[in-house]
Amino acid sequence: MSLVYNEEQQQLDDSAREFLAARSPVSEQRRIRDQQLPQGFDTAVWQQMLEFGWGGIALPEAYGGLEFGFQGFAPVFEHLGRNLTPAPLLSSVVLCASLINDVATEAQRAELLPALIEGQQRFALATQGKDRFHPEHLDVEVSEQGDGFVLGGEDLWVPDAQGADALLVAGRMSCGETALFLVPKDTHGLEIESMSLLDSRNHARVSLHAVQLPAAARIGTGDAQAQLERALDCGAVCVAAELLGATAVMFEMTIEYLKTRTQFGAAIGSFQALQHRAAWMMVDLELARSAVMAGFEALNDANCSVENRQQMVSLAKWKAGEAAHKISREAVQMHGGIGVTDEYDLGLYLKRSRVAQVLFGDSDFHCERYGRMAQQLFAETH
Amino acid sequence: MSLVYNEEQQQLDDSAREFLAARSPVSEQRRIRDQQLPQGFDTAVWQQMLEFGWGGIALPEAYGGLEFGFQGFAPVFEHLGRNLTPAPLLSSVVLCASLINDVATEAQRAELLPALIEGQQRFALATQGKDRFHPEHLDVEVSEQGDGFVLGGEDLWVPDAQGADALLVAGRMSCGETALFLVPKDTHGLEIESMSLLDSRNHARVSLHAVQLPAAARIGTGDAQAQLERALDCGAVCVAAELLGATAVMFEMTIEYLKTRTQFGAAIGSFQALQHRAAWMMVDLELARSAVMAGFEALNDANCSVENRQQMVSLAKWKAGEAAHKISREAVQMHGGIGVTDEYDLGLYLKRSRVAQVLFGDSDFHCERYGRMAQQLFAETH
Amino acid sequence: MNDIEEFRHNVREWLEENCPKSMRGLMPADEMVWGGRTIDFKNDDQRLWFERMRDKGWFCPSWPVEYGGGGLSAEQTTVLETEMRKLRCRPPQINLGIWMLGPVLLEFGTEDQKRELLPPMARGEIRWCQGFSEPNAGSDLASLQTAARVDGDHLVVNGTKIWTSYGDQSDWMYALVRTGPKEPKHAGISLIVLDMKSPGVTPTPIDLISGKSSFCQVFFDDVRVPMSQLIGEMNEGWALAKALLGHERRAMSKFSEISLPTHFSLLETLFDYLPEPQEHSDIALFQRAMALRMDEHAFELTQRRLNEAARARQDITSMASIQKLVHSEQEKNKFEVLLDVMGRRALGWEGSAFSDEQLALTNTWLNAFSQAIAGGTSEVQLNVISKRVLGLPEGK
Amino acid sequence: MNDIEEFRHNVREWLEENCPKSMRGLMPADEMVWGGRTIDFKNDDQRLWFERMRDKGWFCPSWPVEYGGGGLSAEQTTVLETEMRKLRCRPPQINLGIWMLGPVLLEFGTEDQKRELLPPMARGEIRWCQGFSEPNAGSDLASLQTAARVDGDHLVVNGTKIWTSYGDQSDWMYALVRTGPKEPKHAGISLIVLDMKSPGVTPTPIDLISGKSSFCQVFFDDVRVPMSQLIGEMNEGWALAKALLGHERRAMSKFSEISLPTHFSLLETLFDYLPEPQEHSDIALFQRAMALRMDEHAFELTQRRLNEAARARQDITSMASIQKLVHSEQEKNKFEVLLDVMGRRALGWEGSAFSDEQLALTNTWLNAFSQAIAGGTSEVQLNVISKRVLGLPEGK
Repeated sequence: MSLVYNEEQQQLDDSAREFLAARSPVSEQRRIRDQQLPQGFDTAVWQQMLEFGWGGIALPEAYGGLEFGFQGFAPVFEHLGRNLTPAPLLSSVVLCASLINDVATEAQRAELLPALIEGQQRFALATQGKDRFHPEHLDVEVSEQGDGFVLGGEDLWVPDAQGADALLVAGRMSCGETALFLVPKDTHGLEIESMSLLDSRNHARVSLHAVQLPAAARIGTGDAQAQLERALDCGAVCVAAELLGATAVMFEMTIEYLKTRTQFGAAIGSFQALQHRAAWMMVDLELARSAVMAGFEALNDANCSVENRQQMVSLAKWKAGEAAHKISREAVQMHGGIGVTDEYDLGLYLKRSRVAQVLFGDSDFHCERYGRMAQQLFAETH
Repeated sequence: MSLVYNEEQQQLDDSAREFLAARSPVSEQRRIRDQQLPQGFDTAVWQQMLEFGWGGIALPEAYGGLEFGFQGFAPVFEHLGRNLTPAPLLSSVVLCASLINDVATEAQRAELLPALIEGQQRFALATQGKDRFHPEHLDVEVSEQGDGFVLGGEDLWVPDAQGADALLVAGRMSCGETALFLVPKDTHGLEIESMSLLDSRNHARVSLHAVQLPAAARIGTGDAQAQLERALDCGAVCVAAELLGATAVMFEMTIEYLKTRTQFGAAIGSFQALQHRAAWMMVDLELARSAVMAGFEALNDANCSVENRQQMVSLAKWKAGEAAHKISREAVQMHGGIGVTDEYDLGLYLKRSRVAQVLFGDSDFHCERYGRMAQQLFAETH
Repeated sequence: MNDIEEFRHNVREWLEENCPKSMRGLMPADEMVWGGRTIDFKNDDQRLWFERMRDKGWFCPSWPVEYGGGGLSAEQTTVLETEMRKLRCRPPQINLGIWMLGPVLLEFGTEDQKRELLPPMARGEIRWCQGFSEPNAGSDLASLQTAARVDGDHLVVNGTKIWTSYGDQSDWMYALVRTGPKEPKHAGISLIVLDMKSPGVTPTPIDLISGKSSFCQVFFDDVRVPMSQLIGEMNEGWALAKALLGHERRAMSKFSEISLPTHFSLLETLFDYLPEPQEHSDIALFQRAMALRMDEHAFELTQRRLNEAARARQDITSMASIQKLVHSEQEKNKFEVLLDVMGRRALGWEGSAFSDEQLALTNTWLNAFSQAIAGGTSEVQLNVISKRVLGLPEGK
Repeated sequence: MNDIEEFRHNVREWLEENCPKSMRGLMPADEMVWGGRTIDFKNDDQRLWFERMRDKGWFCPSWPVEYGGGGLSAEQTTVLETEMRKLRCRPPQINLGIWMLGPVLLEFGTEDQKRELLPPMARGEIRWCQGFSEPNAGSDLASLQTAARVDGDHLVVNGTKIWTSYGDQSDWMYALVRTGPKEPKHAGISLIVLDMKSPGVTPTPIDLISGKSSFCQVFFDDVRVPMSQLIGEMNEGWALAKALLGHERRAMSKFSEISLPTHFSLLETLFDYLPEPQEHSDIALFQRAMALRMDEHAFELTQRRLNEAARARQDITSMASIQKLVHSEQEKNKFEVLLDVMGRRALGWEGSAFSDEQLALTNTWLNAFSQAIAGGTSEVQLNVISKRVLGLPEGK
């Protein structure tokens, strides 16, 4: 494994670049926003992604996957970020399908994975309702009732829940273990309410009012907390890659603007104060790229310890978030008035970046977790 | 009270500027350093300060003071900072004399204060040995023995201890109260060892090995913790003013250098990237000046609550420290090679500033304390 | 009691009698009364206060009576303003014409222009907007390109203006247009006034990243403006523009004095969301927010110090750029850290999943970006500080 | 086995036999061997390794044999370097002459110069220093003023050079001097070499804010240099200087590869002083330090990524400026936060009140300031990035 693309990644990079630029440029996202499509993405574009096989990038060939390894998502999510393309790839594939692959019984895998990979089914993952991200907090309580289960939980924040065929719900069993349940969309007691966030995507508040489920609704057996945290780490790194792509575009737009916009008879990019700030933006972007690549590397490496994985994932999400934060701020400022108009694309990148910075843990969360892991790893070797 | 100088402050400002520039410019500090004078200051200059009455600025006329109020120290310490002049004004007057005035019995005040104001006696304050500043931590334990006391404590850090006539020691009584003791320099069991710090001033490690003192050695009665903390706040604000003065010089040296140093055929001050950074330096300096003035105002105001005083003192020390940190770093960088040579004065300012940033609590300490006080004051009013 | 003290006494008495209680104190944005052809009064108190002040001529107390002003001396005007401030009287109307264009007309207008334009302005019958900025002339205002060519006794205007506040609700505009050659660029600019109802004028509201705004882009398509509406000499409008912008700064500070800011206290939000931080990440965030609050506090003290210095007759003019710079950059910092403090609650755009206050705070964050751009970008302030205040040399 | 593989085999065997075990692995600064008229060997292994490599001609393996080199092909040289790296062999000597001046002499020197200067250089008999920077020519090297006027068959040099490493311990200097008119300034510069024992040469060590240093200022007072010691053409030394500085960058990276850095691990110091932060201030400090560590870690990964990209034959030349910039700025940040972490223990200058490690760390903090200045200031790197990498236009 390496920090530069292998052949498969390079192919995915080429096809994602070409396809998304043609079929899903930013103007399309603006249309989706203005039309207020409830599912928040273009189903035809999503269908095409599935036909490319993106649903199976990291899943076994036995279920129809490509088995490229997790790092295959790096170029895909970077280009989703570059084009701001909304798609349930993260929710249904990276989170739900991976989790099912890690946790489910063989029979469940055989039943569910092909449908997720090919897109006949689309799932969304529900775990948390708190204002702050903590992978170990679950806001769904599970009690056993006869053969089945009763699930209760309020105000969960679930991306792409609207229109999903089922929710994959992580709940806390009375014994303290984490268990996963598949809750079909029409289940009695399941309430899904759209939320309007800065990024105009499909976010929903989900509540489970004493939802009764049969025994078969449980995915796998035993405590699934470790697998859940791993899935959330996968989500964090994919969002980091998305942030990297979005930030790269903000950076490129700004450099281009600095070269073309004139003031006081000169291109504003000839003003040294802006030049130096632009150079620092490039530094942040390059460092973020390295951190994101290393995050994928860690998730792809079967021998990577949990501590090491969490450290590298936190570094990726933290650095991508910091770069997005600094570069978006500079980009808007350097654009001047045009940068704060809705008509210009920069605002769309700014708003999505802000949401993405918070998803799967913000910079403060990841800085703390990186430090905790660094301290543990240090103690082991000293 | 106000944030601009009143008439007395203006007079002190004028005389301090003139006197120190003439008798104690930076070249003198370099001489003191290179000659390694153990007391770390010029006794003739100190004598002159006493003749100006600086020893009595904040003390009652009854003991020979000027009774100008505490804010009189603002211009004096700013100019001490501008010239990097070392003097025991802080240790002997601001800390020890003020504390004696606040805590001592009438007889003790009458005996000690005139000598401190006129300089026949010079004291130094010993309270702490920890690596980090905490006003509530005392590292001297006191036990009562017959009529007298036994004091023990190791590795206290005491400015200006070398050559002081006596140490004013704050210790913890067995009942938990804080008490002050005057320990003459020749006392058995008192050990004073010079320390060589970045600023080449008089710093010493003081240890008290079962020092036996008569009852009369105790200054005042009752718990002196509140007065001690107030005295340390006075020290913090005076050091903040010193930092302000030192930082102002670093800033002025840099602006001057930017105007005169040419490179690539132009004054380097014409490069916009440096211009903008210079403008930000000025912002920090102006904000620091306001914060320092407000710190003096709070200490001078008899009606100021303890919470409010601590908040304002912390703001002063924090902001002066932050400005010193940022501006010293920029000053050295903008000077290029000459800035890192010992021959140039900038390094002396950098090193003293670093020490002053730590004295009486560093930025992290004061940021936390400011927040604690802000929260208390907020709770009282909401 | 001398004359001025008697005047003060009379003014106070009059204000106490005539300024309705509800017209005192800070004014929320939606309670501002804008003068104009059609005035929207929300209640009788607004109308009463407007009409009483208008009838005294006190919308513009220092203007000569013959132009509809109050005819007060400078000293009397100060007394009136002071007494209004003491009673916290709201301005009876907001009118850019009176604050900005009026003083320039008084100084540079012809007698005919003054007689025609000032009295209705002074009665609050015309709502004015400003046409200065252009899409390609931001910080470098003088590079404006909207052209006015002479056609008989008219000027024919083509081009576009941007960032015109309430361009779609105003009656008249004062505008800078290019009537002369591009180089030297300051020399070819003229100041005109025009009726927004003139054929060919199209104001279009601008949506910002924060949503709807009061800003408009105004397009001019062969708009015919009588030559009599040229203010000052042809091609010499730049000097008038500078005078006008001098008034803008004063008007802005008046504006901020009276209007209730969409204010979010850093400390209040912080203590609300993180009253007792436990996690190390939250503690670090709390301290980071506190450091920003300390800087904000130091800036508030700086404003107090400068006011005291001004009262002590010290020269503080050099500090204006610092104040604009620090304020707008600190606002950006404040909202960014508050977003961090609020966590997911700061991500809302609209709807009931968020409180009104949460939505407003997030919206104000987006608006804070504009603050460091509008009215002179932070970069322009930094240029001014480094060159005019610090005396650093011009680049070659 | 083809020829090059056989060569590799032989080299490895020779190295394993001849490179003493103690001459492998990273090298503390005080164990470096500097070639020169008087060589200071600390032990027999140093001497053995020096003499064995010298006798193979492998101080400069790719130079022709007639000038004292090893006469290896480019491919063989790479093999030798690779095998030395694999065995972690230390360089047998450090010599600026071989790394920097030598290649330029080979390309631009006359046959006489090569025969005279290269063989003793290749035997490590001369210690060379560099005379480029001047007190008034920092980042703008070409504005140098040290003058050399022609006097018969000599050049007479007057002026001063600064930041000359080990100027007081070197045998010869290569230097840039002004032999032509000041404007156009690049056109009047020549490259010369001179014996530091020449009358009129006075090297003076420079004290830095961190204390004693290896830097010298070197004064020239009517120093007579034979015309035969002019390298290249008169007044055309700037092209040679640029070639030489190209080698400097390569030499610097070699240097950092082999030398044991005065390294302080951020994490190690942090965990040492704040193993379990309790106070909120300490927790905030801990997190602040951690954020710097994360940035440092991201930079380490960037270096790894660039190495991998280079191996994959991607062009990474544009990243050199970024590496210098980020490294030196991060070093400053690191030491500043470590001072905060150490509290009062970071304030020591000398003496027993502080541990050696504490004193060294504080000293390294002071030295870190120099890093962002020496070898191209951070500002120069930012200029290079913005213009050459990002393609932003030159200012007017």
